[in-house]
Amino acid sequence: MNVSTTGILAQSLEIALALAAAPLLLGWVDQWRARLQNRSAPPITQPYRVLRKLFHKESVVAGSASPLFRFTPYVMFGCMTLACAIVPTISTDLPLATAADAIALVGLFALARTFIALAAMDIGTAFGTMGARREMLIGFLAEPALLMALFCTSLITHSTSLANMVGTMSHRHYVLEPSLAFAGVAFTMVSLAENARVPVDNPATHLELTMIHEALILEYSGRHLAMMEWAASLKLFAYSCIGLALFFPWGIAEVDSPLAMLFAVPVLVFKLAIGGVLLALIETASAKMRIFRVPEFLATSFLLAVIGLLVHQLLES
Amino acid sequence: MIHIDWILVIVAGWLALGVWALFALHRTKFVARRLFPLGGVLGLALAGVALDALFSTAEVAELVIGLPGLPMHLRLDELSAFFLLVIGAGTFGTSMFSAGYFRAGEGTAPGLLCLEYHVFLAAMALVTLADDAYCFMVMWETMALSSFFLVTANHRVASVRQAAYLYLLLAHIGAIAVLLCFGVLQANTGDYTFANLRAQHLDAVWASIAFGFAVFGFGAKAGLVPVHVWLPEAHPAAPSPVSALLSAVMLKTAIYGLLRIGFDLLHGGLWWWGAVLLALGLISALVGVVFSTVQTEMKRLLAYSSIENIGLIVTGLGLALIFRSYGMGNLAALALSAALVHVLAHAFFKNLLFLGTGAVLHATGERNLGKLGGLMRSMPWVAWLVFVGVLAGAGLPPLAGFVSEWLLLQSFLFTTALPNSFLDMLIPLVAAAIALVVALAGYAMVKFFGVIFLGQPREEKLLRAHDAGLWQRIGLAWFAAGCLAMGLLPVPLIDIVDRVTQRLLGAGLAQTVHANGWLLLAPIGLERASYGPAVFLGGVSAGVLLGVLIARRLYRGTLRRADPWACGYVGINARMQDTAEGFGQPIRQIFEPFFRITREQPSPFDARPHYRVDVQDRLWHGLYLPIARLVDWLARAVGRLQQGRISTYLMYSFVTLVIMLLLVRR
Amino acid sequence: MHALLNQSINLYAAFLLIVSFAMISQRRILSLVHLYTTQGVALVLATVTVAYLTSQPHLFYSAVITLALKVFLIPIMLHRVIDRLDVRWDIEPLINIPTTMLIGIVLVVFAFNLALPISQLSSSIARSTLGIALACVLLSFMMMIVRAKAIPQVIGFLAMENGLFFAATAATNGMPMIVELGIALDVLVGVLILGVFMFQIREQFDSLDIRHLERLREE
Amino acid sequence: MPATLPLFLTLLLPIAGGGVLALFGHLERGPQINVAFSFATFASALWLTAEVILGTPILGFEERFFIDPLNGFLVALTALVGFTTSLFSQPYMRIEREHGKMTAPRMRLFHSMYQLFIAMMLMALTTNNLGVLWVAMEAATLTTVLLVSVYRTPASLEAAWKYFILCGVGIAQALFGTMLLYLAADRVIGGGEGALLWTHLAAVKTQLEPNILALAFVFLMLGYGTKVGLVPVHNWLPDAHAEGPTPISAVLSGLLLNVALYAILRCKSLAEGAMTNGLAGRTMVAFGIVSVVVAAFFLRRQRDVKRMFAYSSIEHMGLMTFAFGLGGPIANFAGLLHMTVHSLTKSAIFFAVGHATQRAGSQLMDDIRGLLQSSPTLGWGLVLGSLAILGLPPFGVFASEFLILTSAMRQLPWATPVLLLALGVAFAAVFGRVQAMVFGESTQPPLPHRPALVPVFVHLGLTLMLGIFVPPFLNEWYQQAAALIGG
Repeated sequence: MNVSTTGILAQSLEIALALAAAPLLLGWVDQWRARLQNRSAPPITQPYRVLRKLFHKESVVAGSASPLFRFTPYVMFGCMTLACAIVPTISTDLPLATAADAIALVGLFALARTFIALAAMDIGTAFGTMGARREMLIGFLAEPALLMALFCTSLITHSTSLANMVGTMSHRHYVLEPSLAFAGVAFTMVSLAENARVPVDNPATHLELTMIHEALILEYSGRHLAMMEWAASLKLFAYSCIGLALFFPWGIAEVDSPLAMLFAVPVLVFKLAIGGVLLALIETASAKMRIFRVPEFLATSFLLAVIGLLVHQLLES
Repeated sequence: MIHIDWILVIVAGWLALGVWALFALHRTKFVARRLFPLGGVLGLALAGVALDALFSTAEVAELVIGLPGLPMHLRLDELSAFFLLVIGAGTFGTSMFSAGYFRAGEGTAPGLLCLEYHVFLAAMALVTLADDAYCFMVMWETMALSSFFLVTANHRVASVRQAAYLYLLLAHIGAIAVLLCFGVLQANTGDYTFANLRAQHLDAVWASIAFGFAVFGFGAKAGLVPVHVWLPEAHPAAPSPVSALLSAVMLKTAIYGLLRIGFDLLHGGLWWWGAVLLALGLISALVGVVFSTVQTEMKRLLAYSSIENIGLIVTGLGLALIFRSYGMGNLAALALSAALVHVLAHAFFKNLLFLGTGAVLHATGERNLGKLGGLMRSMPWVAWLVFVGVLAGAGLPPLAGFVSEWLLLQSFLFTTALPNSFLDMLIPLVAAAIALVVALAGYAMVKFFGVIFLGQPREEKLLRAHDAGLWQRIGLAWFAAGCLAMGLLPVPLIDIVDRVTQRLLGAGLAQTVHANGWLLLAPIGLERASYGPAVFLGGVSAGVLLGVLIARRLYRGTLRRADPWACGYVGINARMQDTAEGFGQPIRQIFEPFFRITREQPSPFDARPHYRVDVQDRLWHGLYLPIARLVDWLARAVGRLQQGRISTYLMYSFVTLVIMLLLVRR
Repeated sequence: MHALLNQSINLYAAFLLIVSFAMISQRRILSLVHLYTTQGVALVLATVTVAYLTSQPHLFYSAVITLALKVFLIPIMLHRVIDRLDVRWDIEPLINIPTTMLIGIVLVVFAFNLALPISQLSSSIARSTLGIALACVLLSFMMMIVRAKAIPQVIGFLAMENGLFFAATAATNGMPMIVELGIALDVLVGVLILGVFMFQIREQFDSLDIRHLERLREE
Repeated sequence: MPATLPLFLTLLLPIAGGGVLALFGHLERGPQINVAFSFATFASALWLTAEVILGTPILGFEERFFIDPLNGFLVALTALVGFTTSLFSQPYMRIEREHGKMTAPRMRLFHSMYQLFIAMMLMALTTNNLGVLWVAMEAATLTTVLLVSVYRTPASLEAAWKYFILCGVGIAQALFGTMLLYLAADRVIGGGEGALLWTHLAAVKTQLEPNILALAFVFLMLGYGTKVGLVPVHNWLPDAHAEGPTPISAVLSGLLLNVALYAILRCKSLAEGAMTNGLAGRTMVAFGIVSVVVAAFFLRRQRDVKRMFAYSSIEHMGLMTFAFGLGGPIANFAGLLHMTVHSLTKSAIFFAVGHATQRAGSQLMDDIRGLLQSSPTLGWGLVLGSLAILGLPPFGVFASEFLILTSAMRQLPWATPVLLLALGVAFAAVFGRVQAMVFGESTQPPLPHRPALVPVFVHLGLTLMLGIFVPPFLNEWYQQAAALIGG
């Protein structure tokens, strides 16, 4: 793998950006949700405050917790960081991107999911196992859906390496791709589920009948919880970036053009802002669905993605 | 001719160990601690020789034994070398584990068990070496027979007997089918050497018949749906090291058979053969994984997961056949590589998992998931080593399972070039199904690990569970290391597989892969797809490190141990955790049509309410029992011939005579 | 003279056939034995005639053996068995007699046109009787099938053997001597054993009705 | 002629043995005498076969007797199985006597008839005269009838009676066939004994009148087929096997059926020679398949262990008939090999079964349990024997089935699925039963005397050897014999 200085630069810039901006994005979304629901909105920096608070609190760990339990938050954090690192947000010239293509990215998310589910089972409370089960339930439907959504684009771009996919998408002169429409919708639905947003999950409640993600991290506190929260925000960031990069791939810098990167950052911020508002809009507009409905929801997205593939085979190849 | 001789020496060594054990029939300690490790070392040697043979030219040998005019021919080519590698590597760890596993007074005498075990190994090795139909069949059946005796080791238990019976029955019927396949291949030449069979270029019809017999025969051994029913019965019945070998190594000999006959002797063939394999593999994968998620017995869960993995492998073979039939060498090589890599990966992680269950079984005497839990505390060694296997089995990066899965999905992604539009339509669906299967496998694995090792111990005795001994740790560690190594260094793996694909398809991935150094796996080209597990792992660990640093840097509070929070609920106990049934419930609900579910619901006024759910295979009631009933019916019908009346018998004779005379007369 | 004797063979043959039919229709065991004896006599006469015409000494010997065996020894033994076990009447046969007769006639026709081509190939002087011999064999076979008691069955068996013997004489001027001797020996021993058996069966089942011999079956 | 002496001995010794044992068979030493004579016969048979291997086909006593590869190896086999069976019957009969099933006179009868039976088998094999062949077969029937009924129980009497009547009728048909053969030969060679000598007939078989031969073959096939136990004329076989003493079941399955099949083979090669339309072969194939299938389904419903293995004998005789019907060097070779291994394996199984039934005091399989636990060697003998007979390698039965099925696959494709089905059903039936008998727990008392298991393992060892290595001379022998059968 050929590593250029600009590449390293872009890579580190991206990681830094992700780490910094992820909580911000979360805050932005929450702010807008509040606005749309006519609540007085928290400041956009609210997630930062939460992190700071957690970092100053004492971490209480269940007596029966195994090393796996304490180790998991960092794994989550690491996985999500890598995810953000390999998704081309401001540049396609990323040394790390060659290490993991779209399939590996899905694998990465699956790895994180496995860890968090196991950690939740580790304590052996009713909530933990319930959360783990629900998480895996969502996972085994969301993963293939995500994969298929990505495949739609890789069939168009004849590549699964994210950098190339994004590069090709941004280059090709604009044509209407019905398959992409399907893929986009499917991807959005998956992202909602994966990031524990309404209508699949509601990060705001601790109602055991409905909660999924919260049940997983119920036993965490202090620094571990901080890591978890941060990882969650990174996940949201990564997903939004993938979506934007694949379906709205404009303004992302190409190889060896450091200047373009400077231009790319504001573009990204702009796109994320729009995306955040849209997300908030969706969350406000829709109601939380019963847990039994979730599989249907995800199955729909899975089918949409597959239909996207078929449509591509029929019309576009 | 050095390699094959060495291999024969090793095989002879195994047999010698077996015979030696006969003289130490009941000296458990000697047999376990001395003979099994020796066998394991021989296995390691076999792996080494095979690896070396893989990169050298084919060798042949002849034994004195065999049919008159047909001495047993042996041939060591890349294909057999690869599978010998699988056998050897699989044997080493299992034998080491067995050294710490077998105890006195469990069913068959240890010495006898040792004999059967090593005969089994020898037979498997010779199956892959066989170069004529007779030798192949003899070794094939010997393998089945010895493994039958291993499965039925604890024959005091009725269920074990039934399982073993079902196993041998299906194995034998499959073997007869394979035999008929050879009968077609030899095309009346009366010459059974593979060289001759290879030379016979059959017309499409006969070739398809042969292929059909082969698929049925080897499918019955590999556990393809619908002839998989023996597998989830036999594997739990056997002692754990045996189940490990059965599932991780023996099933692969069936894959070897499919490759040898389908690709080598029949030279690929028609595209729809590939489609058939694809369909069978996919169905098996789906059925296997869905059933494994709802199992409540740990070894059954793993057995079904074996069906799933075999399904994935066969899917790869099918795809390779399709590509080959359209003359797309490189894509065929890609698909075949995926399958072969999975063969190797599955051999390692499935061994690991089964041996793990063995350790748990010995420590707790409990095989029911509903009664296990929290073993991570009491047996950390087993837990952490098995954890590696679980990640690999779930097909997660950066471990072994993911490489093959990745290659398989890649090969599906680039099928658009196929001239057959029907397949073009089909294959995205197949890819989707594969993705689904892999995700479900993750579900099953999480259930497996979580329910056994995590949470609160569901029984008192689990607290006293002892960790694995040194021998067992060696065995487990070997496989865990293998999973890691294969996961992190896919390029050497591709080198190994490349030899086989070159032999079978005349194409391989080695050059393209080597173009991008040993870190990156880019089978078609860097711009199309690339995967660098080492870097991947580096990235993740760097992220973890970053996280740790940040925590150290920012964290002000302290760490305190306390009771679990659980939303403030205090009276929490182990019974409140999800049981295995509970964990599988969503899958049961979603895939209802797959199962034949019988429930016992408690009534609201029950004094001691209990809930039982029993999930069975529909095939069993839809296919096998009807067949049995039909046979019985026919038997009854036939029985009327023998009614004991002498006049009737004379009448038979008389009528037969008259009929024959009439026939001659005309 | 020769011509007359030639035709006499056919006469004996016809007589054999009639006897066979008579056996089928006969219910009384004692008269079955008589019929068997007369059959034996006819057989001897036929053999002697052939022997005389073809002047083959060994046929004379076999005629003598036949006389001893089938006219004296076996009938006497059968008589003694019947007296000892005193079975006089056979119970109703499994198929009623008229039907049996009809089937018998069909069989005769069948046997004739089966034997026709072969007898033309035969060089024997009595070849035309081959069909009759075959008919006798088949008839006694059928008799064995329809009879429900042990003794009639045995008699049927012996009658069948007679038919074979006659066929041998008629078609090929008799088998080689050694074979004839062997056959005679076997028949003798066989009859002895059968005799013993009947006593044993009688004492085990206190009846000679072979419908008692239906215990061994696929239930 | 050098080989006449051993031939003479081979024939005379058992007859003499029959005579001697008729006088002293009831003594305490009776069994030993029996063994001694059997061994002497075996030794002289070995001598004879040695002579044959060295020399060419031999004729003796004015061509009345002759040895060629086909009957040569059968003579050796017969003498061997006769010997081992006598070894087995020694303790077996002793135990029977202690159980009160045998009395002194019955012992005498048993021993002398056993010797005479062996004598008749050897006579039938070695004679050159088809008429004498018939006589010997009939005599063998008579002796075995007495042996089957030796217990004098109602069941054994019934079995013997059926055996006698059915085989008597069958053999009568064979006589008619022989006569027709004689008639046919009469026209070519001219009358006299020469016209029944197989060597002469074989020399002129192409000139024999096809119509007569066709008719003759029908009668011979059905006649001797009754003794082979081919469906639908098999009905005597299971009864006789199940109700007689086990040594007799062993020799019935191991020897009598073989010899009957041998008779058919002799006739077949004549018929094939005369008729060009391959009718004989087709007939045998048809009988073979029907027997295999029907027997397989019979196996499914058996309760009595000896009965079950009797049906398995029917199945295997059917398989051999099928093979010989196919004809051709490979199939014939396979058939001969199958003959050998089947009689070895099946007699071994009957030895094991015999002791197992004595142990359980019942022939019902539901009463026989956990042999491996109560007497391991017996259990292993039974399970290995059964696996061998079911055609699992490395035993010899597999080798022959391998050749039969593979050569049938291309010559008679439609037949192979049927055979596959039948073999599968047979396997399921037999193995399910055997497994239940062998494995699991047992609470049965030990036997009063040490069982004779040496014969079992000797036979199994030979079968094993034939499965993985056929000695060159034996192979040579089989090849020649296969060539003799032709087709």
